[in-house]
Amino acid sequence: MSEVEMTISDAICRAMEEEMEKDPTIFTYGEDIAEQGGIFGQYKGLIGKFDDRVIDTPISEEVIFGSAVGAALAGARPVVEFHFADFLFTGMTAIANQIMKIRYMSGGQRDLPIILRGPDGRSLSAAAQHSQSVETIFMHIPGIKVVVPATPRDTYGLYKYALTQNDPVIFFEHKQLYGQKGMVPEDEYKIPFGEADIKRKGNDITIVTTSRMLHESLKAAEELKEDGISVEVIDLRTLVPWDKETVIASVKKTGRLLVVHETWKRAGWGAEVTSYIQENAFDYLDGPIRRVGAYNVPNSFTPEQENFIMPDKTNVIKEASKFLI
Amino acid sequence: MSEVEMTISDAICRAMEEEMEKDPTIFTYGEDIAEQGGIFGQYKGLIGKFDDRVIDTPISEEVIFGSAVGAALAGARPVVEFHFADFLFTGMTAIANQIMKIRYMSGGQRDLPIILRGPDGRSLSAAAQHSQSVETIFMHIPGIKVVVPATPRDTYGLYKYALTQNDPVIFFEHKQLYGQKGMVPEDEYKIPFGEADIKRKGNDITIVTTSRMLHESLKAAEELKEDGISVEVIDLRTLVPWDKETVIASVKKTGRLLVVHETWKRAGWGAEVTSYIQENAFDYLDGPIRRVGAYNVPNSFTPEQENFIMPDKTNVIKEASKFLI
Amino acid sequence: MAKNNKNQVSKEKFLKLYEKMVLIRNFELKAEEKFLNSEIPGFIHLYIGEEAIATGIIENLKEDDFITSTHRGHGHMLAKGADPNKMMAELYGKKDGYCKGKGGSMHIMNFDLGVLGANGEVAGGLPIAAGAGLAIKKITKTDQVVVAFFGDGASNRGAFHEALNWASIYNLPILFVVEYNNYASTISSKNSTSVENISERAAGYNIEGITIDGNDVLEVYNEANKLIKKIRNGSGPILLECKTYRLKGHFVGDPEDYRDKKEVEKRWDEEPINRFENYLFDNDILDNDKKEKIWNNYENIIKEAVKFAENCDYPKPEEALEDLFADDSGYDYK
Amino acid sequence: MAKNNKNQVSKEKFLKLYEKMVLIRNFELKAEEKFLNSEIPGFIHLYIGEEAIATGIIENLKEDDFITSTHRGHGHMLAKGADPNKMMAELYGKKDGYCKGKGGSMHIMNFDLGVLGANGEVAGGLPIAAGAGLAIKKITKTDQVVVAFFGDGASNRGAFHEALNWASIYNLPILFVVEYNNYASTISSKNSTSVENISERAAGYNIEGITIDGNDVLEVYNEANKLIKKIRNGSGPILLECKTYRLKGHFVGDPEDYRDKKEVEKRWDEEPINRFENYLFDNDILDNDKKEKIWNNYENIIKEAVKFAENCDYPKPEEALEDLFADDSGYDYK
Ligand SMILES: Cc1ncc(C[n+]2csc(CCOP(=O)(O)OP(=O)(O)O)c2C)c(N)n1
Ligand SMILES: Cc1ncc(C[n+]2csc(CCOP(=O)(O)OP(=O)(O)O)c2C)c(N)n1
Ligand SMILES: [Mg+2]
Ligand SMILES: [Mg+2]
Repeated sequence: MSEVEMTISDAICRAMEEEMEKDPTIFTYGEDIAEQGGIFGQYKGLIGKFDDRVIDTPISEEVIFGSAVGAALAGARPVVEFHFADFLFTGMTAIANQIMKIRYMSGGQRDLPIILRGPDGRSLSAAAQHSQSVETIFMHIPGIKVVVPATPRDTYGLYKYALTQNDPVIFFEHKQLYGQKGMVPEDEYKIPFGEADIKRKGNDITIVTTSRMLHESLKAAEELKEDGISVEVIDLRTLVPWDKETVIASVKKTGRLLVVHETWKRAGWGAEVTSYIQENAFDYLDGPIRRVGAYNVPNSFTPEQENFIMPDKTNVIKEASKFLI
Repeated sequence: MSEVEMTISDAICRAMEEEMEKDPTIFTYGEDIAEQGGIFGQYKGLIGKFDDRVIDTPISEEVIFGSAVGAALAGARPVVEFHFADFLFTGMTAIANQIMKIRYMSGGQRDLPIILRGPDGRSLSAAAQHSQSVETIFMHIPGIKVVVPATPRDTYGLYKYALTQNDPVIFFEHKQLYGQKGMVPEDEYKIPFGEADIKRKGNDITIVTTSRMLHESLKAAEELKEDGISVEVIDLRTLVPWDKETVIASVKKTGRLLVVHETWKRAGWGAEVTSYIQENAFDYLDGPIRRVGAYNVPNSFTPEQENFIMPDKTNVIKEASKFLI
Repeated sequence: MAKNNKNQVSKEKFLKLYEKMVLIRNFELKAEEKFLNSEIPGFIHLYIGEEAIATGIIENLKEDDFITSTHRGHGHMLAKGADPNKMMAELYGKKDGYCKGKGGSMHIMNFDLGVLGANGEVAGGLPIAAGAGLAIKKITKTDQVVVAFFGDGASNRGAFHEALNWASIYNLPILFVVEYNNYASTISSKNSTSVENISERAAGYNIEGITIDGNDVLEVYNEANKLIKKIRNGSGPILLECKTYRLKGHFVGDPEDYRDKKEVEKRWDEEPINRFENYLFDNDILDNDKKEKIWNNYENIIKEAVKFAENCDYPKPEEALEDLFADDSGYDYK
Repeated sequence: MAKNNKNQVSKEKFLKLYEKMVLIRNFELKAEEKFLNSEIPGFIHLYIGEEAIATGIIENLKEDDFITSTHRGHGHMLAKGADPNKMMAELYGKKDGYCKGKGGSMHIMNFDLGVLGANGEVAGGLPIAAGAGLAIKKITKTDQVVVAFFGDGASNRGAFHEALNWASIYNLPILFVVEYNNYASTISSKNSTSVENISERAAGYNIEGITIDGNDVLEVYNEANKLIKKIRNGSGPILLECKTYRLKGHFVGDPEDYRDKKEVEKRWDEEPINRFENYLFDNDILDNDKKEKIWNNYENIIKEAVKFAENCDYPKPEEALEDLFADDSGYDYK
C-alpha cells in the first residue's frame, strides 16, 4: 500500500474531509474553528470547504458541549471542539451529566454519535490553566470512549472509525503532536477502539503509554538499548476501552511493567492499568509495577519548573532503571 | 471524657456552630440552606442562628463555587454547599481551574481557607444524576484536600480541623449516613487530615475503605469472622492526604489487601491505593491486591439494578473470599 | 380567561385542552398517592397547578417537533402524547417503562415522541434544545420547532444565558418557555431572581419576550399558536414566560417549612383546571354530566396505568449492564 | 473627548491619566518586542489600544479596593499600582516576579494590590468578584468596591449571567466593566453576541447599564468616578460597557487572518493615547517638550524593568513543589 507523509493535523483533516463528503449529517463547531481552523490552526484543512457545516461558536462551553446531545437526537453527527482540555471543566456537566448518561438513562432508546475533540497536555509555558491532561476523568466516569492518539497513522484510522461508529467519543489531541509527521497509507482504513499497538518489540521491560509520552518512551527505549535493556513499548491508543490482552501477553514475557503518562501520577489512569495487571497477572510479575506521571501540582509557567513537573524520557529511563537494581 | 449520642448531621452542625461562634468570618451558603437547612435538612441545626452568615443562593453553581475564592481573598472563610456531588460538575471549572489553582499560580501569596461540602453517593432510586461519588477526581487533580467521613465522631473532629486550617477542603457527606448515630465526646477536639483510623483490628486481611463502605466492610468483617477470618478495617477518613503508613503497617501484618469504595471501580481511588501499596510493599503481599467498587455504568433508577450496580457487604465478602481460594 | 381570540379555538379544541389537563392532573394525583404509599421509589416532582402550560403549548406542536423537559416533566411528556401505562411503569421502575426502569420520574423521556428528556439537572435541557435547533437549522433543514421548558429557578443558571444567546445568533427555531411557579425548591424566586419577569431578560438576547398568565390554558394556547407559527416561519427564538404557581411541595414529601400554608390555599383559587371548567360551563361547552364522564374516563385510564405498572416485571438486575453504549465490545463493566 | 465634566478633573489628574496610559503602552510594546524575540515564554495578550479603560476606572479606586482581571491583564495590574519590575520579571518567569514565575502573563496577580487575578479562563474572574462582593457585604462590612473587568466574548459565558444576577439580588458593591474590543480571539462579536451593546443585558438583572467610549480616558474617568461613588454609597452593582478596539492580534503572534488589515489601520486613528494627547495639547496641558520627557521617562522605567527581569534568577525547578498548600504535611507530590 502506498503511503504519504503527513502531520497529525493533516491526518485529522483528511479523515474529517473524507467522512464529511460521505455523510452530510456530520458537522463540526467550536471556538475559533471556521475562520482560523482551531486555535493552533490544526483544522485549517477544513476552512471554507463545507459552508454551514464548519461553525464558529460564542464562548459558551456548557452549550457547546450540551448541544451535541440535541444535535445527535435531531439526526446530526456533531464533532465538537473543546478548545483546550482545561475548559472541558467549563462545560463539564453537559458531558458528565448529559452526554455520558442520556443513552443509559433512556434505556438505550437511541444512539448518540458524538465526538468531542481538541488539544490537551502541556505546551511551552502555557501554565496551570492551559496544560492539563484530563483523560483519566473520562475513563473513571462511565459513558464515553476515550481516544489518545500519538501518530498520524493512528489518528487518521481512529478518526475514521469514530466518525462511523455510534457512541460518544472524546479525542485528546496533544498540543505538541499536531505537527508530528509520519507516513499514512493512501487508501482509507479504520482502526477500531480497544486495540493497542506494539510500537516497539522488546523482552525485558514492558512500557504501556499513550500520546506524547509514547514518543518519550520510544526515545527512552532507544537509550536503554545501549545499556543492553530491551524494552517493549505498547501504545494503548484508546483508554475506554483499553486492550488488556496485549498488555498481559507482554507482561507474561517481560515480567516488568512500567506505565507512563503525562497526567498527574496520583489516581491517574496508570493506577488503573497497574491495579488491573497486578490483579490478573500477579504471578508473572518480577516485582512491583511502576508508574511515571507528572508531579501532583498544577503546571508552572516558568520553563524549568514545567520541565521538572512534566515527565519526559529521563523520567522514563530513571523509573525503568529501578527494575534492574 | 463524657460522650453524647448524635447523628452525623448533628455533628456537622455542632462543629459549625462552635466555630462560627468563635470566628465571625465563617459564613456558609448554597441552595436551600437558610430556610430548610439543606435539601435533606442536614444543616437544620444552623437555621436562624447566624443572620447574614447562613445564606440561600440562586441556582448558579459556577458562581456559588467560584465566589469562594473572592470571599476568601476578601477576608472571609466561606463554607460552600454543593447540594449534590453530581452538581460539582455544573460549576466544575470554578473548582478545578480556580479554587484548586489560584494559590499555586499566585506563587503562594495568600491562603485560601475554603470548604466545599455536601451530600454524595447513592440514596434510594435517585438515579444517574443524583447518586454519584466523585471524590477520585479531586484526588487526581492537585489542589484540594479531600475528606470522606463515616462516623459522627470523625465528622465532628474533621470539621473542627477543617474550619481552622487554611487550605481548600472538600467534604463528601454520604446521603445515607446523615442519620447515622454514634457517640461523640462532649469536649471539643480536632482530627487532623491524613490520619487513618483502624476501625477494627484483624490479622488475615486488610480492608481499606471510607464513608458508607466502612459500614458495609464492618458488617462483612463480622460475617467473615464466623468463618474464622480475621479482618482489619482501616478507615482512611481523608484521601488527600492519605495515610500510607497505617495501610502499609497493616499489609505487612496481613499480606492481603482489599480496597473498597462505592464509586466506580475503573480508575477509582482504589486504583491509587492499590498501585501505591504494591509498589511500596510488594514483598509483603501474598497475592494481588483486590478492589471493590461500583460497576462501570451510571446508576440505574430501578431498585434492584441500583443494588446490583452499587457495592455492599456481599461484594466485600465475595471479593475477600478470593484471597482464600 | 383570555378575552381575545377565543373564537380562534373550536369547541372540540376546548374539550381537548380540558381533557389533556384532566389526564395530567389524574396522573399526578395517582403518582402522589402511590409515592406516599411507597409504591414508587426515588423522588417525584408534581406538575399540579401547572397543567395549562404544557397543555396549551404542546397542543400547537407537530408529532416530530421536539421538546426538552425538566425534573417536573410528567405533564410535558403526557401532553406530547405519552402512553400513561409506559409512563407509570417507568415511575415504578418497571421494564416496560419508557426507559426500562433506568430513568424513573426525573429522567423520563421518549425520543420517538420528540421528548429529548426530562432532566435531573436544573437547566440541563437548555443546551440540548440549543443543539437540536442548530441541527435543524444547519443539517436536517426541516421545519421542526423545539420547545424548551424550564423553571424560574433555572433561569439563573449560566446555561440559560448561553442557550438564549446561541439561539439568537444562529436564529434557531426554539420557543423557550419559563414556567414561573414562584419557587425553586425552598427558595422564593423573589429572593433569587433579579427581575420580576424572566421575559425582561429577552432583550439581552435581542429576542422577543412575553409574559402571560400560565394558568389560563386559552391564553397559553393562543399565544403559543401565534409564536410557534412565527418560529416555524423563521422568526428565530422567542422567550415565553408563563406565570403559574407550584401548588404542591417541591417534591412529594417536601416539609414546605419555607412557605405559608395560607399562601398556597389562596393560589388554589387560580388553579387552571377549575378556572377553565368555569369558562366551559359558562359557555355551554361543558356540563356536570360531561364533566363527570371525562373525569371518570381519565381516572380509569390512570387506574389502568397503575395496574399495567403493577403487573409489569422489573428488569433483571444484571440488565443494569445494558444500554450504555451502542457497541460495548472490549468494555470493562467491572 | 467627553464634553461635560471636564473641569471636574484637575490638570494634575489629566497628566496622571496620561502618564498611566503611557506606562501601560510602553510596557506592552516592550513585552511584545521581547516576546517576539523569544525572551518571554508562553503567550501574551496585549492591552494596546485599550489603555484608557483600566486607567480611567482604576484611578477612582482606593488601594484596598479589589479588581478581577483577565488574560489581557497587564494594563489592569499596572493601573492598580503594580511595580513594572516585578511584572516584567513575572512575564519572564523569574523568581522575583509577582508570582515567583509560576503564573506568567496570564495569571499575573497580587493580592496586596487588590488584584484578585488575571485569569486564563474567560469570565473566570466574574465569580471571584461576586464572592469578594458577598464577603464585603455580609462579613467584613467595609466600604470596599470590586471592579470586575472582562471582555465582550466573556459576556456570552454562563458565569457572566450568574455573577450579575448574584450581585443584583445581594445588592453587592461591584462595578462590572466590559471591555468591548470587537473580538473574542478570531470571532467578531457581531457574530457571536446577540446584542450590539452588552449594556442592554443589564435590564435582565434589574441594574443600571451604560455604554461609553472606552477610548476616551476622560469619559471613562468621569463616568467611573460617578458610578464608583454611587456603588460605595450602596447603589448595588452597575454594568459599564467601554467600547474600544483590539489594535493588536489576540495574542502576540496571532496570524490575524480573520480580519482586514485596513479595518485595523482605521482604528488606529481612534487610539486613546493619541486622542488624549491632542486634547492635552489643545488645552495647553501638554507640549512637545513635556511629552518627550514623559515618554522618555517611561521608556526608561520599562528598560529598567527589562534589566531587572533579565538579571533576576529563575526559581529553582524543585521549587515547583511549593505554594500549593499552606500546610502540605502528608501530601504526596510524587
Ligand atoms: C444544577 C442543579 N442544581 C441544583 C439542583 C437541585 N434542584 C432540583 S430542582 C431545583 C429547583 C428548580 O427550580 P425551578 O427551575 O424553578 O423549577 P421548579 O422546580 O420550580 O419546577 C433544584 C435547586 C439540580 N437538580 N441541578
Ligand atoms: C472558558 C474559556 N474558553 C475559551 C478560552 C480561550 N480564549 C482565551 S481568550 C479568548 C477570547 C476572549 O475574548 P474577550 O472576552 O472578548 O476578551 P479579549 O481577548 O477580547 O480581551 C478565548 C476564546 C478560555 N481561555 N477560556
Ligand atoms: Mg420554579
Ligand atoms: Mg473582546
